[in-house]
Amino acid sequence: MANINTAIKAEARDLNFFYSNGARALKGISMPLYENKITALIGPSGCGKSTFLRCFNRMHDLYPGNKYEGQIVMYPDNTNVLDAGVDPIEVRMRISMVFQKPNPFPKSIYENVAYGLRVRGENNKRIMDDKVEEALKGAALWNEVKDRLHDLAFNLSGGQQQRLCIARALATDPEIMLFDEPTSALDPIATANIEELMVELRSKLTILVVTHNMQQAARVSDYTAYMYLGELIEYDDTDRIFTNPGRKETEDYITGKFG
Amino acid sequence: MANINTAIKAEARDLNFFYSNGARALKGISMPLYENKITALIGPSGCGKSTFLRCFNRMHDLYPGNKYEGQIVMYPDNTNVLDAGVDPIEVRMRISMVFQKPNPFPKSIYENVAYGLRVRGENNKRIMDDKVEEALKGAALWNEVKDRLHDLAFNLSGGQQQRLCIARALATDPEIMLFDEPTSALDPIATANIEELMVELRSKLTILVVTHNMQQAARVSDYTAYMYLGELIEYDDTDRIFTNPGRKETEDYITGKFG
Amino acid sequence: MQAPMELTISPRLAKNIRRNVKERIIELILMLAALTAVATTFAIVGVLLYESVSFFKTVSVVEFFTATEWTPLFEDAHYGIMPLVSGTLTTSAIALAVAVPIGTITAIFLSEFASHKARETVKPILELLVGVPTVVFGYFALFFVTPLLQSVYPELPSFNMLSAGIVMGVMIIPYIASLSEDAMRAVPMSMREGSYAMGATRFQTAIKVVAPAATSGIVAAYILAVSRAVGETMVVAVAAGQQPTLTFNPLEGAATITAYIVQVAMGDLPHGSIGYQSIFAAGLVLMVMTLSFNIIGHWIRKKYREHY
Amino acid sequence: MEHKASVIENLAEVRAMIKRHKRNDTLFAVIGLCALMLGLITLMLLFWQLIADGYPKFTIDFLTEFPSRRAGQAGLLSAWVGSFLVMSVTFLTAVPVGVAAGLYLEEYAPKNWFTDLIEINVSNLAGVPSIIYGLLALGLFVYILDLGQSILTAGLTLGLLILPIVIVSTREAIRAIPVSIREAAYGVGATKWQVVYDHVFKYSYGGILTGVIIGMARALGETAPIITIGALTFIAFLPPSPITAEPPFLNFEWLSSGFTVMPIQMFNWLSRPDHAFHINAAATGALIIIVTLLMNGTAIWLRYKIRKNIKW
Amino acid sequence: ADKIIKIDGSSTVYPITEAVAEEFQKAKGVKVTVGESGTGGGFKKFCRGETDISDASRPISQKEIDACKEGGVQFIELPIAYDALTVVVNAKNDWVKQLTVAELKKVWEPGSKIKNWKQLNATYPDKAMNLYGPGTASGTFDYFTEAVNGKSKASRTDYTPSEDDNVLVQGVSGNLGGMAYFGMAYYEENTDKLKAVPVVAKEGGKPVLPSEATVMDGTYQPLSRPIFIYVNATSAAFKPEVKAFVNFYLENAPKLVKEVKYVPLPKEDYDAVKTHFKAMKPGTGFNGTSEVGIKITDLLSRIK
Ligand SMILES: Nc1ncnc2c1ncn2[C@@H]1O[C@H](COP(=O)(O)OP(=O)(O)OP(=O)(O)O)[C@@H](O)[C@H]1O
Ligand SMILES: Nc1ncnc2c1ncn2[C@@H]1O[C@H](COP(=O)(O)OP(=O)(O)OP(=O)(O)O)[C@@H](O)[C@H]1O
Ligand SMILES: [Mg+2]
Ligand SMILES: [Mg+2]
Ligand SMILES: O=P([O-])([O-])[O-]
Repeated sequence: MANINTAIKAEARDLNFFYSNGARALKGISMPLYENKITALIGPSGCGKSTFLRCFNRMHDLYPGNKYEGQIVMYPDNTNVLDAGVDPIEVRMRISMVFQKPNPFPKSIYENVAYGLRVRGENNKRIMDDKVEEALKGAALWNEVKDRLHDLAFNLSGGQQQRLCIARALATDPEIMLFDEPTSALDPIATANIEELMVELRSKLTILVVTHNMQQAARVSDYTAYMYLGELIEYDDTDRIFTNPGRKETEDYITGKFG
Repeated sequence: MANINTAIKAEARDLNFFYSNGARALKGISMPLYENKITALIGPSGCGKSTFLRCFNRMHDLYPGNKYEGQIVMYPDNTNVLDAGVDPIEVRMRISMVFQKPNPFPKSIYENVAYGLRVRGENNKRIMDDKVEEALKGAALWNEVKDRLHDLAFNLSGGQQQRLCIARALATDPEIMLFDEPTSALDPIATANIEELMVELRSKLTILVVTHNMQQAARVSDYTAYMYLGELIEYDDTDRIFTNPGRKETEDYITGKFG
Repeated sequence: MQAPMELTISPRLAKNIRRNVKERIIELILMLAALTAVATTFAIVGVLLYESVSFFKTVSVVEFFTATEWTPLFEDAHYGIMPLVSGTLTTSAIALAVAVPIGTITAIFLSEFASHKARETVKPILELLVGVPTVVFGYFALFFVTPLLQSVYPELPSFNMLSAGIVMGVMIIPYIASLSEDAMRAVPMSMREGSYAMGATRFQTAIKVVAPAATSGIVAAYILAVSRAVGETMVVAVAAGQQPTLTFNPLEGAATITAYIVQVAMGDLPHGSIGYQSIFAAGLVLMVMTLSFNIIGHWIRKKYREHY
Repeated sequence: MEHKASVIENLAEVRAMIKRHKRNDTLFAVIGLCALMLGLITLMLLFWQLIADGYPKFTIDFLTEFPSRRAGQAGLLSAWVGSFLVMSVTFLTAVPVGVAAGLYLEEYAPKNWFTDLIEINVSNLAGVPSIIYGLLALGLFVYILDLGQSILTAGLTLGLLILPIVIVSTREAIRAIPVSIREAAYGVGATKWQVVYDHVFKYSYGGILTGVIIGMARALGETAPIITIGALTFIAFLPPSPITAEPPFLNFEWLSSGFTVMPIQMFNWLSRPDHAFHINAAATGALIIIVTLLMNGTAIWLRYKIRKNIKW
Repeated sequence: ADKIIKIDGSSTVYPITEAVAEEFQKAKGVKVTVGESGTGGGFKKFCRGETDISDASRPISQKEIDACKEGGVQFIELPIAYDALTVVVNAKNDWVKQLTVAELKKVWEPGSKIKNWKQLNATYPDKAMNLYGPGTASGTFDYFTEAVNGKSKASRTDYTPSEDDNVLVQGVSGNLGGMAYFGMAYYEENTDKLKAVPVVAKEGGKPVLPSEATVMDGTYQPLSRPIFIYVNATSAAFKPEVKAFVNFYLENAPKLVKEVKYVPLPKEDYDAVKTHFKAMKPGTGFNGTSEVGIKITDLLSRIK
């Protein structure tokens, strides 16, 4: 599945991260994200998967005292996302995120999807309608909700809510999408839907997904990174990782001997 | 490991349980607990393990509207624990429980262990001291805390707190002890300690333990029950369950194909 | 590749700057609002100190704290605050003697014994007691409670600290009950389950586990109640009598600091007179008293917050 | 078999002991009920007394008549209008400032000594006796700022008085909003203020409103600070109307007008020699309690509705 | 802006002024506010020019005259009724039949140590004496101390003072040994709980109960007193509504004063006061001191 010709969309370079309590949660991680590919992050609980993911859209900036070291460079413009001079809001407009538990706003379905556009100052109703429809279609939710766009989002099922959150993230045409265990709160059928969706989305953008479910990583991703205790132990084609891992630790984890 | 000669200490008979919202969380479960054995309950999240366990000491009585159907009979006195005429307090004095997250009282270590005795009206300092020491020794905590018995229990580490909770449960000489995922909040070393302890305790009493960690079930238990969606799918010797399960569902779960 | 990127990014940067300026301004406005609280405190302390300084130019601090008579408005003026302090402390002590046990028992009852539904209905009703204008309580004390007490103990004068204190106590029961109940409810269910699983009864669980676990919240409630009692005005002004007397005998009448202030304020005291200044000096003492209670309460809450 | 016998013997002992312990349960339940009833009964008694005394005045006329020297004709018109106008000023000052302060403290304030100072301040202000606010108003508003004994002075005073209540309830309402919602909003590129206004504020205003209503109910019954600013007056007219027929249609003269409010009018009537006035006072007291009850009831209902509608 | 007549001052006079204000508002539609800060408090505002009229239950004092001069306020002094300060005891008190002024002085003078009825008179029972009286900002207090103790504001301090006369009523009615003094109106409303004490002006004189008759005929001494309103002369001259109000006041005083249970002046005195007001003669007939037992016409004629 891997393809050496693919362009790199973003790249972590010797990334360290420290929580405000001084804990070093990431230890010198360097890793590429290939354009229009899905990269999966796996590893035991507490290894730093979420921490790493949240560096990409500077989520850690929301809590005082957190510290980044190193770079995350985005291409083609060579912007170091972590640079203090780069506005995190700008970063988040380019890199959007889907969370573990669906977290729609207590607003209507329409308003949830439109929110990212409103934040960007878009007010034209026509454009907005189009974009909302497009995003909901992209998130494979349009058919289910097109007749009740002004219903409260809370009235959707868990899987629908998660797709709504994906539509919300999609509406603003991000370059990269981050998923943090996007299916862990969902039932198997909803999970399958979301996985399928991610694979479809790949054609439009670059995806980084954290999962604790190895089967899921194997099913959806092109590349897989295995992390342990804040370190990147191994990064490779998903096929290689799951069939022929280079490191003993990875193998132990994947075969369930450990964790 | 199984032994047909062992006496039955307690037995669920066609047990149904309904939460106050009407949800039927247990569906006709019948299962024995052998005396001086460890029985493990496994199954995917939400299958009703905790619900079943908490029937044994009538914990559900604390919340209005819950309903039991069927029996849990204790031997040798043939008391049906669930009988409306049986005082839940009496049941809890015979069947004690250790919770998922250690929940010591905001009191001293000594007072935590002494609590059950005080509740029973015991006030003799000499007897109390002896019992507390004995229980702490039984929970393998004595050496670590004997010099600071009057320290606040909150100052102990998570694993120590959990052992304190075991000591607390132990101090009153229960006939059965229930453990609800007793190690899920603990690190691996503390987990190993607790597991060892359970095995030791087996000689004194009967144990029912819920765990989501199959390795743990395999390591500590004599019998294992696999539950799914409120039903008891399979009950057997632990060895048999893990090597040669009778049902396809059990096998899928144990080999990680599902869940 | 580089050049066109520049073009797209610079307008974005301009937008960033505009956005950031707007964000700053908003933050500043919000901060100013938060500073109003500080400003209010400073204004209170400032006004009280300003007038008190003039007061203490006439009256020595030593006299203020040691003299045993308080008659600033009479020709034979004495300026000893102690009679007002004794009245304040006595009425507050009576109020607490009523409110602390009853409030705490009510809280335990509501949190551990009453059904969810009963609690949700009763608590708001109880909280209504807080909304009753305190004047009403004042006249209730004078016209209802005092005669009631007099029928038991005929020697009791019409104005006495006992009846004012009792009514004030009833008035602050809801504070103690409601806040202590909140504190007890915040005790995690796992703690209760731990106790019940040991075979404890409700009463044992409530007294031995829940109440001790909620101690900090309960004590904080007491402290709030103390500062309410100390600062309560209309009840004591109406029912305790307004004669400054250095006594701790609840069967006598006496004036409190608050009663003195409102009594004087009811007439229009000329700005700048010693009488006018005296209410600010008395107010300063009151402020210092309640402030110290509040700080103790704050400290207790902080020290014991989230132990579980 | 021996084992069985010992278990059963032991059980009998345990049962006897449980019975003893349960007696304490019952005893405490009874004591607790009595304690609870004490508060409730006092409230009922008070309320019943006021109603029984004041019921002859439960008429429309009582609300549409001005105070009078004749108890039978005296009404509450100027008092309730005064209360309403004072409350309006209180609302318009305390709510924006309090909510803004709450938003700042919860969403913006860095954790340092300075915000600690503000925090301690707010919690202290909540415990400052109302009469001290009266002194503040007397010294600052009446004399230094020369606002006189006006609706503005009274409104500002009560506004400051309930400010801590508004701040605290704002913060509590805000805290109920999960981090995940904030992160979701930041995640699509919202600025801080957009997150705060579009989400934090909008989802918490029900809770804020609850606190505001409770604060206003308290301010409505406050007597001491109003007396302290010296507003014990016979007022048998209404302040100038805030709305006028000619442009600019708004008139702010009412702010500097003299006024009376319900608790003051009640106090005034109570101090009359003629007992007929005490009926008026009782009716006023009952009315204040009823209004307070309605306000608190609204607050409780709101809280209930919010809890029911929004489950995070 | 709306015309508002601002009145403040004596709580004794308050009921009369309030009654006039009410009728006047009904008749003329002019707004009137009436405060009750006590005579002294009222004069403070009056002399700062904040009020148009000040109610007073005693004549203006020298200090207040000076303050008014400083504030550039000229005033017209108008007696409008009589009040009888009433000394009251509990209705169940069966031992006090009368009190001489000397006895009252013994009780109320500064430093008085009388705390028990027996100390006052050996024939009285051994009963604690609880004292209640008006607050120090009130004219009633000033007048009583002047009339009884010989010096305005000179009083013992260990009694329960209240600006709210009802509180005083409650105090005496709840204490068998209670004693208080206040305006007659409050006594009249509470005759079931209180007993008025006949006062003997001079040793050997006759005890006199306060009543309309004894006030009018001048026998209730020294506790009957004229009560006043003081009108800001500038307001009276330049604010027609103030002038109209005062005229209305004097016109309706006989009826309204009686209605609120005070003693009206004789008709000829009202005529004299009206004439006096028409002449707009500022000044006081008292020279800044209180006088006991003066005739209205004499008083008015003193003002030059
Ligand atoms: N806010 C925080 N402050 C300090 N340490 C934190 C914080 N959040 C997480 N950590 C620590 O950082 C490490 C990495 O946490 P992280 O949440 O990234 O793990 P994860 O791999 O996502 O685990 P999981 O699968 O459980 O989500 C852990 O040791 C965790 O305890
Ligand atoms: N208080 C409750 N009211 C209603 N339903 C409940 C309640 N508690 C649990 N349930 C439901 O009952 C079922 C069984 O829950 P239970 O907690 O026993 O599962 P479990 O096997 O212990 O899962 P886990 O491994 O996650 O602890 C679940 O579907 C759950 O949603
Ligand atoms: Mg994670
Ligand atoms: Mg469970
Ligand atoms: O209010 P006074 O009449 O006593 O001054």
